[in-house]
Amino acid sequence: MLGRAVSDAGLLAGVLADPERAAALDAGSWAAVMAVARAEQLAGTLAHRLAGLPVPEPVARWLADAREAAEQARRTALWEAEMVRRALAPLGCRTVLLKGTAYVAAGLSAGQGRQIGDCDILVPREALPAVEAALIGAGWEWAKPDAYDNAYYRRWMHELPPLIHEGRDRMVDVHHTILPPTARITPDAEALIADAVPLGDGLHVLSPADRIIHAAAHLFADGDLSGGLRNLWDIRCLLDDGAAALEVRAAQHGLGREVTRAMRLAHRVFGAAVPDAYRQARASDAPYLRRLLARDGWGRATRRGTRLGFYVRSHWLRMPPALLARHLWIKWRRGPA
Amino acid sequence: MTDQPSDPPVPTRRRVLAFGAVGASAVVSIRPALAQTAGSVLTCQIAVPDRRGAAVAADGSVVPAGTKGAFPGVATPFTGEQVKRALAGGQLPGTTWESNQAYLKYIRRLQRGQGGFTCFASLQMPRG
Amino acid sequence: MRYRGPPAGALLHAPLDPLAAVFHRPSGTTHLLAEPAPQILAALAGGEMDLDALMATLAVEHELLDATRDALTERLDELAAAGLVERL
Amino acid sequence: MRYRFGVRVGPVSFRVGSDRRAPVAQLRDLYAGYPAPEVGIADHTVRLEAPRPWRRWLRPQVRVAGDFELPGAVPLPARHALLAAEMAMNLQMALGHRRHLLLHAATVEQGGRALVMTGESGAGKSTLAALLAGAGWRLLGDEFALIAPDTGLAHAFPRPVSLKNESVAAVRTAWPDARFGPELVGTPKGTIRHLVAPADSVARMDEPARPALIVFPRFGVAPDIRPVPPAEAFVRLTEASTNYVALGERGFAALTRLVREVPAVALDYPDGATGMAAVERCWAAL
Repeated sequence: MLGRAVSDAGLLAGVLADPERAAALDAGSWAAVMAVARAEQLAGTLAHRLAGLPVPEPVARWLADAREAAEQARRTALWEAEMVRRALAPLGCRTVLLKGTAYVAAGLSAGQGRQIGDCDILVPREALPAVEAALIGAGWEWAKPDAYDNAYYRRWMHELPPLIHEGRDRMVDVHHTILPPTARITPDAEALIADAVPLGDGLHVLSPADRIIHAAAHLFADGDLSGGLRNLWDIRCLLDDGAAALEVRAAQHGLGREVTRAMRLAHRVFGAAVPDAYRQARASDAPYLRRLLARDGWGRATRRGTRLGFYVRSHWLRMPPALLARHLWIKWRRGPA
Repeated sequence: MTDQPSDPPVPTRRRVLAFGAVGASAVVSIRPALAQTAGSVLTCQIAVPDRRGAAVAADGSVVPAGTKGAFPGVATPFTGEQVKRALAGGQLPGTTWESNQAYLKYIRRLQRGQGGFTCFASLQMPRG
Repeated sequence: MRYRGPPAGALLHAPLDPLAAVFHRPSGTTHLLAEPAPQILAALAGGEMDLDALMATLAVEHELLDATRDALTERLDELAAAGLVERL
Repeated sequence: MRYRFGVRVGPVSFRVGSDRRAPVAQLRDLYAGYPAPEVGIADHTVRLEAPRPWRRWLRPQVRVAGDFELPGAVPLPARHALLAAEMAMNLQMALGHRRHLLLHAATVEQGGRALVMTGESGAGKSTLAALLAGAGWRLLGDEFALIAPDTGLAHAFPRPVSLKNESVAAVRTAWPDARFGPELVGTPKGTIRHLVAPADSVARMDEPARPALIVFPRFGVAPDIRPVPPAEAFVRLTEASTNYVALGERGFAALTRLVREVPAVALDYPDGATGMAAVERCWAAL
């Protein structure tokens, strides 16, 4: 066993994995499941999973609202992608949608009920200056007009500094690869773009295997796992859709460890269909599990120590020590943003 | 109003149609109103600028402290109420006419992701 | 340059004196339109044309007052920025 | 959370959790006659919690938290926790409620027809609503008008009426047996006191009304009344709505229907009594 991992977030995970379990929830458990789902951005997902099942009347109303909010998010995300497409069409460079926008554009199960924030796209590195100019010409502007941030992004990050559209208030993140160049892992960005799948309107999405690899890299090799439960749910859905030669492809990108961890945890938390080899969790998975489920029935973040550990780790992953020290020093001097 | 898509109203035949002057506007888009999010104005605050040890130039941009002609950052953030009054033609507390203008320009330039942006957005009416 | 209007069924119209409110379904955005924007959208509905064809179409139905190409281009730019018209 | 409170107000229910006892006791008092959430499951969660652990004891503070939060909101001193609770409930509505078109408005009813008053904070809509309620109108709510997209009806949401500064005295004079919550001195908006909603409006909270007049009041200026054409009313109401855009097509249908069916006036008034008289005159002229 992996130690005590039952929490209110665990209750939500159980219902998502097996919607029939909802039948056993009492009023207090429903309140907890709803609050955790809100806090973890999984309300729309929960609503889709429970569609058609008998639930108490107030829950049914809440789920209907969540479904509608997700439908609105889907529409907005698709429209933003269309605006990006129109802006970049004259360039003729391959534009690959990533994350939530890609899931809804390709009609994947991971997109059902999903909240979608920014519009993430991947373009060839050499196309970056033209893409940047085209977006700015079409009404996007820098979200952070700050010299340090700009220099930092351009030098050390895998994306342009975020751009926001002045009329629609929506952010676009332009990536040229899926992990920062400073990270110790260097995925094969050219292969990601070359093997992307066309959607028919000129836009692309990653190949099935690369979608899983990107989601796993994002979850385990990049951030501090905040919002991680939602990301792990994405992975569970993507695994269900199937991907040929996933392990070989993951190894090609140097992300074999992250992808196998993703498979083990997606199985453990959400009952994802994975090969037998990944049905047994490892001792090293335990802290991830603790972090992913660190939420109580009032929607509060719990397990402060674990959270702090992953926060420090996220910086460690992104940067060599000397650069990290410099980054933290500059951030600290500037004070909290 | 019905829920069904409808054809645009058919213009009367040979009606006079004006194109409007260059520079005039014929399209106003309704934006989400965080404004009136009851009470949000009450307690939010905006630091000017959103980092220590920087100053605000006359055009509202953030510049290093000590830049000639720039105004030092304010020690205590402004409250939503103070900013709201100033945007309506009043003055931020403890400012001169010039520094008030510079700070307000800074606030108007706040973007999503910056400290104080949500507060500022909640003070804003949508364009229109 | 050619211009394409929104596909059939994409717009809901509600005339509100003295303007026209339209709801654009693909974006979920409401726009308030003043003359001549509704007339331009009506002319482009479900199809595409260039500036001259559009001008000619508008002239069939209306007596054009100050119909310069610059003014029409600017109205089209506005509609394109709002996502109601696509430049091809 | 240690102290808990649940309440249903019209079509919406809340559960409030607090790490302090006092605000929950005050809420129980203000919402004494209200029903509990249906089958014990609330639509929205609100938390009243210390922003930092030591803020429970050292110059205690409370932070507005819950399902929906605004980053950058400043904590309030713990003695204003009741205000924080009311603000947090408003915020859940503003950002989370989707079953009705929400207008930041005070609404009163007479004969099954609703008068909707909307304006920026300071326009005097709460005070006018309280005065009208004292004069026999039924209070539907002073913070949000809930317009049902399918029927166009205004649903009641009769929370305690938040009154500022001199409004408290004005309402007390006009309505001697009004009941109030504790006086909250020195809030960012001055002294605030909550008027307990009249028993009649709580008892009839599930009874909607048909909107009949929209008023845009403006307090403290020379008296004036002018009709507001539908296009202007539409824009003003999108500005007064916290969820118009979020509702998408349903919001468009609901709001265009409202401004086409219901006449609107802009009403300037110098003081409460004049304002009330002017409102009654517009109402009688319908």
